[in-house]
Amino acid sequence: MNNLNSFRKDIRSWLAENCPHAMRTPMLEKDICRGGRNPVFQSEEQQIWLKRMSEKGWTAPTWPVEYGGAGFSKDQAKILREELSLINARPPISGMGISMIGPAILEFGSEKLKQQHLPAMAKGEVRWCQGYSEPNSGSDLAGLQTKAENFGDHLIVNGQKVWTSYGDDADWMFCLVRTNSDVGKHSGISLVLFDMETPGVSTKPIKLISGTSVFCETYLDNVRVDIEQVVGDIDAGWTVAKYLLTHEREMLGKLGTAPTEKSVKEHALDCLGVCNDRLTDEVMRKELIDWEIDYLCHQLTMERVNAEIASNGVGNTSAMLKYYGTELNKRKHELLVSIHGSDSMHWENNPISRQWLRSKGNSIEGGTSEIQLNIISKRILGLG
Amino acid sequence: MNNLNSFRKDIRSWLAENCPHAMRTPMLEKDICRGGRNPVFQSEEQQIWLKRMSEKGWTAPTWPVEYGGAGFSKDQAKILREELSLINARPPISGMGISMIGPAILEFGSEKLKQQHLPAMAKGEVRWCQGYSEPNSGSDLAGLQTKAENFGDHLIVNGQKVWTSYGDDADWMFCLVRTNSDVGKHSGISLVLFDMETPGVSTKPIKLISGTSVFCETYLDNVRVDIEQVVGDIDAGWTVAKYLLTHEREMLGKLGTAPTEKSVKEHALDCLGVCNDRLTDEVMRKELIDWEIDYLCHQLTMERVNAEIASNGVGNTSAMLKYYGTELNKRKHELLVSIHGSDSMHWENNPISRQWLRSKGNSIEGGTSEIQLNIISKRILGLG
Amino acid sequence: MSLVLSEEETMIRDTANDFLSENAGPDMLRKLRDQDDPCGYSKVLWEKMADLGWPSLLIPEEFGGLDFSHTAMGQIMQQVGVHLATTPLFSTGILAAEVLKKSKVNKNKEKLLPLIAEGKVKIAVALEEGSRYEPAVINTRLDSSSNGYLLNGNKRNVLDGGLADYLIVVCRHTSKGEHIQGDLGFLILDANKTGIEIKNNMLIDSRMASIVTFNNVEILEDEILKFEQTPELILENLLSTANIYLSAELLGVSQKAFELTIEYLKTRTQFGVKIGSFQALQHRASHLWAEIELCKSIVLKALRALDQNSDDIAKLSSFAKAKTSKISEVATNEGIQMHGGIGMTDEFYMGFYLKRARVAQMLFGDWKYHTDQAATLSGY
Amino acid sequence: MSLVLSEEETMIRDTANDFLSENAGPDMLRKLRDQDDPCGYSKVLWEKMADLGWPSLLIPEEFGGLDFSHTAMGQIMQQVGVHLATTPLFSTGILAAEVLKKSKVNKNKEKLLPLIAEGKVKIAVALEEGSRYEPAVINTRLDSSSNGYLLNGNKRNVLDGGLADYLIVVCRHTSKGEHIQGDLGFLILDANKTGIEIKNNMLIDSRMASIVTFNNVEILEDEILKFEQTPELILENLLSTANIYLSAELLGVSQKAFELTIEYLKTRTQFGVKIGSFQALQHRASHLWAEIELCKSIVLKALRALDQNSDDIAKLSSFAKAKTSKISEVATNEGIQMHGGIGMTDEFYMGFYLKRARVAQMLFGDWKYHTDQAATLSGY
Repeated sequence: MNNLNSFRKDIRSWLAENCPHAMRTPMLEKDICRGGRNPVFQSEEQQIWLKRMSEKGWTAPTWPVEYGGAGFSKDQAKILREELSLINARPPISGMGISMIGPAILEFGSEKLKQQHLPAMAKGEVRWCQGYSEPNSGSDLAGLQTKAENFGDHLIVNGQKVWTSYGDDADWMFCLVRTNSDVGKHSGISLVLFDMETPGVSTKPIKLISGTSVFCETYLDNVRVDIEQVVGDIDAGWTVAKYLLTHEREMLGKLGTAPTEKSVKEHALDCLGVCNDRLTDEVMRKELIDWEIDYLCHQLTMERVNAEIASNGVGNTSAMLKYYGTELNKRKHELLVSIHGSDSMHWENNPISRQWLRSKGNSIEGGTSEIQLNIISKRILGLG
Repeated sequence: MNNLNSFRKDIRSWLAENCPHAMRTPMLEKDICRGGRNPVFQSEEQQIWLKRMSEKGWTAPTWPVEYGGAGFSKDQAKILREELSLINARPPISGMGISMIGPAILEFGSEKLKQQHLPAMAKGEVRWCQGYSEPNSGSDLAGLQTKAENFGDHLIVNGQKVWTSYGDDADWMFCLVRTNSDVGKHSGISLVLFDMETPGVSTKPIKLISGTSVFCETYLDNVRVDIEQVVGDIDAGWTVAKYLLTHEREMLGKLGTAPTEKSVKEHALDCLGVCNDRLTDEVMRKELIDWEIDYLCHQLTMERVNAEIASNGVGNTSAMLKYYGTELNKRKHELLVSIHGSDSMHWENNPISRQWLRSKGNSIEGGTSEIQLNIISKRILGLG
Repeated sequence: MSLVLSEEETMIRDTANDFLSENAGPDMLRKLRDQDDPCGYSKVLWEKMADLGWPSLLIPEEFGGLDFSHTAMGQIMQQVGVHLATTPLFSTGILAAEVLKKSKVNKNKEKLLPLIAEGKVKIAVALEEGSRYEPAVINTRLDSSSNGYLLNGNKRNVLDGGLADYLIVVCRHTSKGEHIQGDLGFLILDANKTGIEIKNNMLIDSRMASIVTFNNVEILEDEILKFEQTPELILENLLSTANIYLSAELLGVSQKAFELTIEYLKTRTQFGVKIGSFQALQHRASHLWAEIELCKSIVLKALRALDQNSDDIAKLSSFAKAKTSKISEVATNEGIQMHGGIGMTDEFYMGFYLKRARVAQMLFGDWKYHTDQAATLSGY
Repeated sequence: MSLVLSEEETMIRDTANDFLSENAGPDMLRKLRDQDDPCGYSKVLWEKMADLGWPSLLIPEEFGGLDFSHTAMGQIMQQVGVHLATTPLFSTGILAAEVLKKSKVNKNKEKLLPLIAEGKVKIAVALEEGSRYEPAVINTRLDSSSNGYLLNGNKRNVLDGGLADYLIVVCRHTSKGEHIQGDLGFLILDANKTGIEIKNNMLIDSRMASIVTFNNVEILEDEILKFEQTPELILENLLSTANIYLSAELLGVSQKAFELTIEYLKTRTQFGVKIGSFQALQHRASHLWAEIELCKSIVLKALRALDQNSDDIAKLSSFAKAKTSKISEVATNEGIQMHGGIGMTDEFYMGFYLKRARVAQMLFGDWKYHTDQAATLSGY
């Protein structure tokens, strides 16, 4: 315990010295640092912050030092998180590398893959994207048809992926492909990694109802993938995929739960009439408090579940947290739109309506709400 | 049109003279006249009212005169209904005879059955009950197992029915039985009629959560049924059953929509605080108006659907009206309980809580809400 | 009146459906939005509508109109919702027509009503002043001046304000002359008058609404509308009318969003079966279908009430708007969710219905506002 | 404190579950209800509970108690809900104990706390005066008289009033003497005192609540409870405490209703398959499961807040009561619906859970009341 206290002290003082003040201010979507081969830094501080943190291995604190991490224990990593949060430090690097495929490579990948990919990831030098969904396999992910023919030392991949986040800006893709069509649909899938500059890879942005195009369609036309870029065993990619999906669910369950610049309540008090310390729009007030109650209950449930996992190692709740969290986030944005009234109906320069439109996808991406409810029914309730 | 006007005038003056004043007052459950072999009249007026109405054939106005009806056209029957409603006249007789099996016999029964049963029904001299559900076939009604062996001139029936309303007070039962087990489950069912005093018929009341016992289990042990008491063709009872189910759904959809002694609003204004003409309990106010809106919309939908059926002869909405109407009625009783607060938690002499408990069955009896939603999905939306 | 459409009303509905199927729809709306200089409405469509006589439906015969019922016009608004037609029909052919119809005969009325009927003029109604809907808050002032009156104030959320030739402005007059009853006033103004500034905003559903500023606008006697009834009553009726028509539009939006969704449930395959075979989706669809049936009834009832000038127009209007607003949220949200990823794309149609549903709801008060109104008007 | 039960708390929960599985449950409750002279609680069970030391859990050691945490007692209340145990534990071991604990030492406190700990006395709290929950409305009056005080007034909905040996009465005193701070007063009275009339009502869940009338009851100095804090604060804390424990009970009710329903879904066959294979039911069950998980979290948080005497007890209490009340409605209503006909029978268990859920909700304010409270306490 004493060790951890001095550990915390060290971290605190290092952060005090090394975290630029500009990196301690609230962050908008555009301020997210995504790194990559051709990184775009919004400011010099952003670049410095990434450099300093990755040199310490603190961008991936629990990873072994030899793979670019800091080799922290869970308790140590928690202290780092707490201290970062204490000074409102921005994440030095975000994206699907450190948060998704990195941990999967660490768990399932060969030594060669670890050495090749992890340190660069931790430094934010490579930007990753995910090749999962296909036009005809969304909820039925395991029904994917992108085909990889095995030529011994390499695979040739053909097919189409969809909903590739930032596919047009990514350097590498981790991609589910079918390496065997003669077995059950879950048994012939492999997870492969390839450079987006490989010949035959092309992307096309998808315009969303919110007007943005963060997703792409990705076409794979005779893409050559070295056999060593298969994560885990060939044909055994579904295990890795499930690991990643659970991970993704956990992240999405937290959507909209991070403290934002302005709370729903502040929006409401600013926009709606107040009389005797009470909102005058009584119907709205009822809707708002219903949401607040569910929001707090969901926050506490995340806290409880994390505490239970930490103490008992049991955790079967990512589907529930994803389902409930994303539905709550949609409700939140409906409320914000309604609070802002006709102002929220403007199209231009209007984050309120854009975020509202974007939130509709929360209960679709990373497994629909319906899929989460199926998972709860079958795995937890034992129905079906 | 002029004919109808004078028709209306005649009815009005007859009613003015012949409907006892005590029969124009609001009615509680206990005041319902159910007739039967051993009728229990709450008052002399009740008996007189039944006698006068049935002598005119007005207890079953659209039935032919030879079967105890008045031979009215639809328009004429509507006028009678309107005039009765105008003076708040109570129904002279209620029950499953006139409302359920009567119309089915008229549609599907033999001449002999019509003569035997309809006039007595119209006079309220026989009280009927329904033998549909069985312990193992509720929602899956066509899965019924009560067996009727065919001996040419008679059937021998064995099995058990459940949820027989007023089974212990009824004189006759209309009952679905399996006459053929070798065909698809819908194809081997017959609808038979028998006297509840037939040897082998016994009933046992079921105590409900509301404390009442209006339903029975009915045991059928080698019950002999004359072959002439089969309604429609043998093995073709499912057609009759569906006809009756549609009919029942329509009735149940109207549950809680009839004007009652005291409206939800009156209950609310009497029990809750009011300030500046506005309920002070704002959350309750929101719940109440949500219900009022849906209630009016449902009322108008019944009106619209009836008008459409009258004008175009199309009607496919009984499942929807049953579903929505019963769910609304449950909401209404939840509201009433909440309005009356702790008073509604008393068990003795408390119609509020008893009716609330009883209402829970509305979305189960006559086909569950889930079955109605299945029907809508398949028959109307074409899903499945 | 019966809650069944008459033959004439049915014919109007079917004609509108046929016509708009060919001449409107989300694809055309997308094109309209993406053109170099988006103007928030389809000129071609508006001209064709005028040829069909739609802007003349509510105009009395003496002014060149067809003098049809609100129920008939309501059928068209419902189809406008189904096909996302984007024209000034609502602002001009319904709202402006209603106000002018009820005004006493004057020069402007005599000039404008026939022009509306021919589709040759576009008129916007300038009412709201805040971002939350509060129709009672009118601070736009009409003051007496040496040679007439001066108008000052700001209006927001003026639908079609940017394309309008004329504006109907609701204001408060500070000196009650013989010409204006009560406290409220209605003006009819040429949109190009000196002192009127109109700032356009594109809405999320690709229509236009404006912020209109009046800066010492000189108002002439002729421009003040006078009525047999009090202006308060005229305003109340205008709001009820607006909300009933918006309810019809929202019903149309819900119906089409639902229809698209059911089609998709019958087409899309996952796990080797059509997704419409999943019972959880079936039950949600069936429930939604029931809700839309309920919307149909309240909308028709409210339209009939308008035609009969019945006492409970305001109440029915709030009931209808609250119900159709809520259900249009459910129908479009479920539409996106059941379509999955494709529902989130601009290429598909559902987003357009989602957006129109929210704009139509927000105009003249959303379901939260009207739920409260409904409660008040019901005596709760 | 972490939102995970400690080993000790887990043990208490499991012990309570084991014990009540054998000694309570709907079958025993039905028997209790149907006996010739129903008294609204199980004497045998109450004695056994006392042997286990449950009524002593919240009593300080100096008065013979175990001085356990609220979180620990909350585990027991949750199991009380699971097994529908019917005893005066809530009124006596929780509410009365809390009030007496906080009172300054006097004869009654010294006598009664040890008796509570031993389970040898039953005490009811007389607070509410109307059928709607309005804790601020206290009209029961304590007036000064020649040789002390006189109490007059009516209390309703006094849980366990009919079986209580003592009553804690919340009143307003008309003359502020040195003994009573502020406007409110708390009295501890022998239930058999002259002038106290107690009328019993059986509740729908087969417990008893009473109407208690005070008619010129002579009150002695000793019977007036005095506190370090203001009586207003004592009352607020009492209400929060009551609602947090009721939330725990409601959580237990929901959990058991849900468990019974899931069991039934796995057992009942219709259309040749288990009804638990129908996706529409699966999704409703999964959603409900998620809601119950949320209830667990807020209940535990609120209990921990009580133990820490944290600032937001009142807010968390209203959040917890609003949420658990609502979900217990859903859980028991779905329980009936998914069981179909059998759910409607007195022979089966679900009705008992339905009834207990409503009574526990109605005590100290239903979800409508607490939703409003939650909004107020959250600054809305």
